[in-house]
Amino acid sequence: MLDAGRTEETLLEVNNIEVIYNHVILVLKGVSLSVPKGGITALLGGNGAGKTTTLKAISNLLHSERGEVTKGSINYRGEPVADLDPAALVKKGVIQVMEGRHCFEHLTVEENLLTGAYTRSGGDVAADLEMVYDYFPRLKTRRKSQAGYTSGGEQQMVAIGRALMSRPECILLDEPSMGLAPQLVEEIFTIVKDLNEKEGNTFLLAEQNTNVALRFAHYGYILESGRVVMDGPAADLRENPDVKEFYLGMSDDGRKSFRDVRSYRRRKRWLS
Amino acid sequence: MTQVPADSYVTEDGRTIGPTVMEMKNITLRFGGVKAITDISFDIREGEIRAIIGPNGAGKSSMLNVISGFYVPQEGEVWYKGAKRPAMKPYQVAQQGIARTFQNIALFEGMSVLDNVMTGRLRQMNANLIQQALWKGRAEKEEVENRAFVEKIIDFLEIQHIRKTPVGRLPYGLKKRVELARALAAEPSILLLDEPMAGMNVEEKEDMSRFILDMNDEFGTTIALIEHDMGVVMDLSDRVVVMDYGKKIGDGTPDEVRNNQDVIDAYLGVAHD
Amino acid sequence: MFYREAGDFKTNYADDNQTFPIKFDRYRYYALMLFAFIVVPFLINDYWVNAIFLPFLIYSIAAIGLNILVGYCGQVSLGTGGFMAVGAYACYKLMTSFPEISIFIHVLLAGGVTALVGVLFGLPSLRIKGFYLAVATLAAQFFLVWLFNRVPWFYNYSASGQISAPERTVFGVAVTGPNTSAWATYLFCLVLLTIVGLIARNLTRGMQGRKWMAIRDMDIAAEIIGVNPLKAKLSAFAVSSFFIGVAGALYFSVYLGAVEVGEAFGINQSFLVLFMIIIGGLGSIFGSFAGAAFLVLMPVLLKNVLVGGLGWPTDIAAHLEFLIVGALIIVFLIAEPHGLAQLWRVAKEKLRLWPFPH
Amino acid sequence: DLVFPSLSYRTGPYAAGGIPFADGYADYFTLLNERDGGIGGVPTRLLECETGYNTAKGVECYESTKGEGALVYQPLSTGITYQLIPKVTADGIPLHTMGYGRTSAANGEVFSNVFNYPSNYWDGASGAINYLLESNGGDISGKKIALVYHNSAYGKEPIRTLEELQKKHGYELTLLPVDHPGQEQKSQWLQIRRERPDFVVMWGWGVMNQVAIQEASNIRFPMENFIGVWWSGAEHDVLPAGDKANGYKAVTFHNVGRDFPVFDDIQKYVVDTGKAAGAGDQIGNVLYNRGMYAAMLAAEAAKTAQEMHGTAEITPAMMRDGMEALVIDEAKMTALGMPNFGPSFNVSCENHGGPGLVGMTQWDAANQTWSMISDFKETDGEVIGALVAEDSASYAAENNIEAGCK
Amino acid sequence: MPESLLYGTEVVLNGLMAGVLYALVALGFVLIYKASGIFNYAQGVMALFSAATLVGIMKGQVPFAHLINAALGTEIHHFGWHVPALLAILLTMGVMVLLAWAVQKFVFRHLVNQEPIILFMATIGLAYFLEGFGDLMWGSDIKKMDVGLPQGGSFWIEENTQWLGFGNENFYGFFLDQLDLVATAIAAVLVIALVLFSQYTKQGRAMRAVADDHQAALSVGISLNFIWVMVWSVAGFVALVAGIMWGAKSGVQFSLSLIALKALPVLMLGGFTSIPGAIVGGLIIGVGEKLFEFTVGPLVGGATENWFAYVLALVFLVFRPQGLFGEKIIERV
Ligand SMILES: Nc1ncnc2c1ncn2[C@@H]1O[C@H](COP(=O)(O)OP(=O)(O)OP(=O)(O)O)[C@@H](O)[C@H]1O
Ligand SMILES: Nc1ncnc2c1ncn2[C@@H]1O[C@H](COP(=O)(O)OP(=O)(O)OP(=O)(O)O)[C@@H](O)[C@H]1O
Ligand SMILES: CC(C)C[C@H](N)C(=O)O
Ligand SMILES: [Mg+2]
Ligand SMILES: [Mg+2]
Repeated sequence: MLDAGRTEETLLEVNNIEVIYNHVILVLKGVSLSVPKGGITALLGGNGAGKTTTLKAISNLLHSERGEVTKGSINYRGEPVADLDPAALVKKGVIQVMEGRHCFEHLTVEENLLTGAYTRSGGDVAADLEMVYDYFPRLKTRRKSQAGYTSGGEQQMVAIGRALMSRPECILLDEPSMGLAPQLVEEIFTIVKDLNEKEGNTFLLAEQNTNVALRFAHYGYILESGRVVMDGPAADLRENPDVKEFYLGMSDDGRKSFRDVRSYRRRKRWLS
Repeated sequence: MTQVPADSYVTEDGRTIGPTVMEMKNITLRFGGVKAITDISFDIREGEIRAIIGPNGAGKSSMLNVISGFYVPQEGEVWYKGAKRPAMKPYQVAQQGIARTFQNIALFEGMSVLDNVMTGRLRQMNANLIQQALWKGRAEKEEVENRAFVEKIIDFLEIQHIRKTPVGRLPYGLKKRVELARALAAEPSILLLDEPMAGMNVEEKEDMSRFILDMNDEFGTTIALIEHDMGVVMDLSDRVVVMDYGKKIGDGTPDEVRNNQDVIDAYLGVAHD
Repeated sequence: MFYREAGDFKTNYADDNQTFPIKFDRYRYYALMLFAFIVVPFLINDYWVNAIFLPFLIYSIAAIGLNILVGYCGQVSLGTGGFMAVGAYACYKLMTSFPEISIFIHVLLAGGVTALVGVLFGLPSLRIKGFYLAVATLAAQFFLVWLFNRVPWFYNYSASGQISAPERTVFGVAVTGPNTSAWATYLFCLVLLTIVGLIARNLTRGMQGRKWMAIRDMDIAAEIIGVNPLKAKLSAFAVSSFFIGVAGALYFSVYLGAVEVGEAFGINQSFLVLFMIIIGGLGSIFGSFAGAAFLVLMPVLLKNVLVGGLGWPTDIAAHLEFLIVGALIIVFLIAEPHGLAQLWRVAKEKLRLWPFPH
Repeated sequence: DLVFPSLSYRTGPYAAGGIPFADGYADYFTLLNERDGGIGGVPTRLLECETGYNTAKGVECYESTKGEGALVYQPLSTGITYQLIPKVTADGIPLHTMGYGRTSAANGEVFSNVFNYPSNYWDGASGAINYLLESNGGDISGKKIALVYHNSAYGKEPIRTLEELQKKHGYELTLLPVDHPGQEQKSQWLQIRRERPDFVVMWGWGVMNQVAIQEASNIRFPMENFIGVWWSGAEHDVLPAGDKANGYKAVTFHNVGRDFPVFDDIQKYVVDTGKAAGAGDQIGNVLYNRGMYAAMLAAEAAKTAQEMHGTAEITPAMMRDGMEALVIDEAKMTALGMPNFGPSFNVSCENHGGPGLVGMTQWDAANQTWSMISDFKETDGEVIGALVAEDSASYAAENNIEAGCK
Repeated sequence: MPESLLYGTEVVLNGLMAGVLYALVALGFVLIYKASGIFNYAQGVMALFSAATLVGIMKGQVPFAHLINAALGTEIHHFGWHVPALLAILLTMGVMVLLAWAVQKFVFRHLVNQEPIILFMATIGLAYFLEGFGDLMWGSDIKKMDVGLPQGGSFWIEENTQWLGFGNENFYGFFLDQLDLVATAIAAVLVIALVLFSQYTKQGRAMRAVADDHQAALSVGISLNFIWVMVWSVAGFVALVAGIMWGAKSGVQFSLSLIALKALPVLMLGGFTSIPGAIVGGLIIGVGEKLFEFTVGPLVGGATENWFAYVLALVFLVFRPQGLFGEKIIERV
């Protein structure tokens, strides 16, 4: 267990935002969060709760999905960022790792990583590349392969590595654990922790894997149908009985078996 | 108690596992220089839940692709229902009753949930073009009958409320469910699931598990499943194949696999509870 | 609330499968059909028919055809002009070889011939995809036009290579040739359009349509879940070409009366029909109508406003017309990339929620 | 007022030719209004409608203008002509396709409402051959002639005639089609360079003309032996090739240049008063002259009709009669300020095609002018007459038309 | 050498030259496709527009003169100055950059992340717009393009290859157009420069990234707007080069925009995403169609070039669906 955020300073603040897709579909109904500088903040919630939407609203990727923030405000270091384009945000140090990998299929793994350094004007790109390869040795062996042909997990590594290449201050991670082998999940979260501790990066991560997320995060928000229903320090959330039951799958006597689950929620025959 | 045939057995929880329905024999698959699968053999028995696990890039998805005929291995044979399967197009494989879901969701984004699930009924609907053009006779009848079937699946998977929503708009988890619905709608004899629970929280995983088990239970559908959540794998599966770098490094019941040192080194990291 | 579905319950799946599941839509549709069949024929004159209705009806048929291929099956084709030419020339040969048979049959047969040719040129679609396929279909476009221009048999060895439609009748009323009446040609095309529209609707709401859309959205996945891509693509080519052939036959015989292949069925025609379906909405029958209406009416309207209304010189008006149509295409795409049909759907969704914004 | 629609094309691939023709057509009617107060006291009204050389738009233009009492159509496109023939016949409006369109429409017994005087394509082809005969001492047997033509109905028109004449004069004929638009003609001209035909005849329109002349100069084909039809012989066709186009020839059925009194009037009444259709700098250009000439023939026919029917407000049917009774002679032309601008001729019910006199013009690159080098001369009426009879008979048969004069 | 072989060689040589000219147009398509996945239908119109602008600037034509005169009743046409060719080319480049900026600002910025066919349609809208705009600006009459490029068959080559005929009177030496030779040189330079740019520079890499996935490119901080302005500017430059070459042959006028149709089979054959592919494709198409017209053309009545190029490309594609050098189409599930 880590100390809660190092500073009290708020790096990123989301105030009561509302998001509408396609002019008609209201998805976020007033979400507020604050991400302390140097902390790892987790955004939890079921499918369709609006985690991805929240992250995209912050990184301003919503426009390209025909979504818009209709109410509320988003501040980064106290300045409103709603009008910046994603590229400008990256320059300011906010980068998002998108859900579902989104690699550049036709570029090689290495070229993918290099695009991450696009906004940087100085610094030692080669050294950072080595750093990423250190974190993900598997990528090194596949550096010349087209990203489109790498396995799901490899693509996830590429996406995270690519974001690291921009030397961001604040990283928005959307489901980093999805599709990764358990070992790797641990590894990636360890990397997140390392970066957080050593480099002082701030993280906001959307996760389904509540278990891991709450182990590594300092603070958590739980989102349900577009609203924050609960928030608190990660340690508190872990002890919350509802969280335990619905997000961690724990009953009073340890983990339930997935096989047993159905016995008490079992429905009647579903096909007659 | 019914008689259990010689080549079958009954599990602890009372399900009958039948003889081998599908057998992979010495499969090797290469992509240029990359060896995705190296000389792997394993079998799937009727009615069992067979898991395939392994680190990222081990070749699990490729293996499913071989089964569904999308990749043609350079070496090796696929035996299905006791006969060697000849070279086949993927759609022919599907017509034999093998349905699947995909790791990177492969739904038809422009269609509604209902239409997506209805595509699962391909095998059952055979009206010809003229009948369909006139919406008469067989076409209309089939449409209504199969719709009824599909509605039951929709009900079962609890996706009634999004029936008419275009799939493109759905969040990830629901998409996964729709994909499962599409596969179930085919009433397959073998169901291949590629990471059906990726990106879900525990509650949703529980639901998914329940669906899978029910499916297996009610119809005796054989299921082959890739999953990274060891809890799920260990709880659900009857037998597990473990792959690493394209090679098979373990095969057996969950307990056997869990204690196999190679598997622990390559994949699990620590022995899983 | 002007528009709603609440209270409009279905008790069986057949009802839910209707073309217009919402009652309000259904009645509006019946009213429109009645109006089109019974009222319009009494109101129109030569100008309305020849400048607006015939092109609209005929292009709608072509647009529905192309929409099946592009919008539903995802196979982008730029061969429409060539296929329309096949329909036209087939119709011409049939009309002149079997003058006793009804033109109605000729038009349908011309569609059939076009379907065969379409399937032939659809074969490469099994290997070639996306824009590569689009460009490949241009091979059909150019080759067919060349063929009809080159082989005198197609134009009955006439001196100039033009074909002109002789007079043919339906139930004794002339629908081709010089002595047609406005209402007759209008009704003839309207009947065909109605048939085409119904067939298209039936095909696209059933299994066949789902197969096409599956191929469109993700062909590999479709194949893996059991869609035979060969059959699906070729059937789309066949059905689409059938409609386009019918449109071509009408375009030649009823609308223009005489055509020269390179001019009437050139590549511009291919593009025009493609514009219609994209502006109207890919994968939407309604969109095909909307797109055809837009691109037929827009230029006429602009021309009337600019030249007739404002009295500008025709060349400036023509240039402005290009400029405005171009700008409008872009504006529409930005407003709604999925076409007029989607714009309409969103409007309906809003109406349904009215007066609440969400 | 008297309504004269002008189906013009000022846009699209053939705009370069369409613009000067439309300007000439328009300016002449403006001149009549400004100078004479119209025709027979009734002002004329020009209804311009842009077709873009597109047949479907042509139909739209026809339908939208015919209701306004349009007297005569001049669509400047063979494609649109073919479409309008049945329509004008049914509507009783005359169609004048001067030097283009359906050649066999010269037979007025079959094509009651279509006129193509003073000359048609087959006259043009025959005129070109006659010119070659003349300049080669009456014998071109064994000579090689290549026809470079626009691969469309229009371009194919001369083929039959040239083939018939081939039988008669014994030359060799090579056919070289060029597809629309004709940007790329390397193959055709390499073949010409290889086969070294003695003469090249061209049936082109639009960019095809410029490219052909450019390519001919590139392979240094002697320009004197290169003859275009009248649609391939305007200033803009030769200008891009610069000096190397010097000596290129084109047949014509009217005079060129701006030395005619009528142009001074146009300058004075139309251009200087700011009423010109174009910039006013096209006067004297070949296609401008042709447009103006077409307008003049229409106006004269209208006058004839007014006299015949004793009314100034004529209908399209009267206009048709006027056209059928049109007489153009030198005296009339001189009075109109166009001495020797075109041939003298009479139209009759049997002959809607005029006398088919064809002259020859040549390009002088140094002075940038076209000039006539051979007067209007007879063409091979015998061959052409037979072809016209044959083609019009088949049209009559196809469309159940009973040939004859009313 | 036998005559037919000589002529065949000549046809091949000229086919190569024609191919280079096609490739020049195709290059513009490739650039934009590579950088944004947009199939830019407006490329042909851009060539026309740039050429007309160049001529207009050189002649000191007043833009929109016709419109102004019609609206205000004035009679202005020319400024009365002549701009030297080189300066005019630079100015035209400026106009093309402006155009690129406008295209990005008013069109594609709003269409990020849309399907390819929608983007394609937008370029069609753009083509219409630009066509009308260009005509309004410079008039639709035909203009002579004269930037001092040599034209006509090269005497030198002709004289120095005549001996190949070994006394054959009918052989006059090979015919090669000087303009084509210039075009070849320019195309070679362009292709090399562009390949280096796209393969080995940061911007080049970013450009390819944008083509793959708009959203992902945005998410790593690549400014789509900048990339697009840049690429459309380069494409505008390529269009200008093509416009000059083709304009010199045929004058500047509407049909110039139709050269796009000659470039499409080239693209298809070479691969939409490959710069060298454009050249190789162009050469194959050029030679193929000329040879076919030379050998088979006479048997079937000629004018085969329009369709033959497409059919040739089609046949190639059946064996290589991504074209000769195109990026492999990734098919995975
Ligand atoms: N482009 C879009 N158009 C319309 N609706 C959308 C769009 N994207 C998302 N939505 C809707 O917004 C809601 C929230 O989706 P979001 O992707 O933010 O959920 P999420 O919490 O990230 O879920 P998951 O864990 O499954 O990724 C969902 O109901 C979804 O249907
Ligand atoms: N079509 C292909 N072309 C080239 N290489 C491929 C292709 N498909 C898979 N591979 C490679 O084969 C290896 C196995 O990939 P596969 O997708 O089967 O892995 P996986 O076990 O499913 O991994 P994950 O758990 O990450 O999904 C990977 O290294 C991948 O890059
Ligand atoms: C009318 C003329 C200008 C020639 C033109 N090419 C035609 O269509 O006939
Ligand atoms: Mg999400
Ligand atoms: Mg996988």
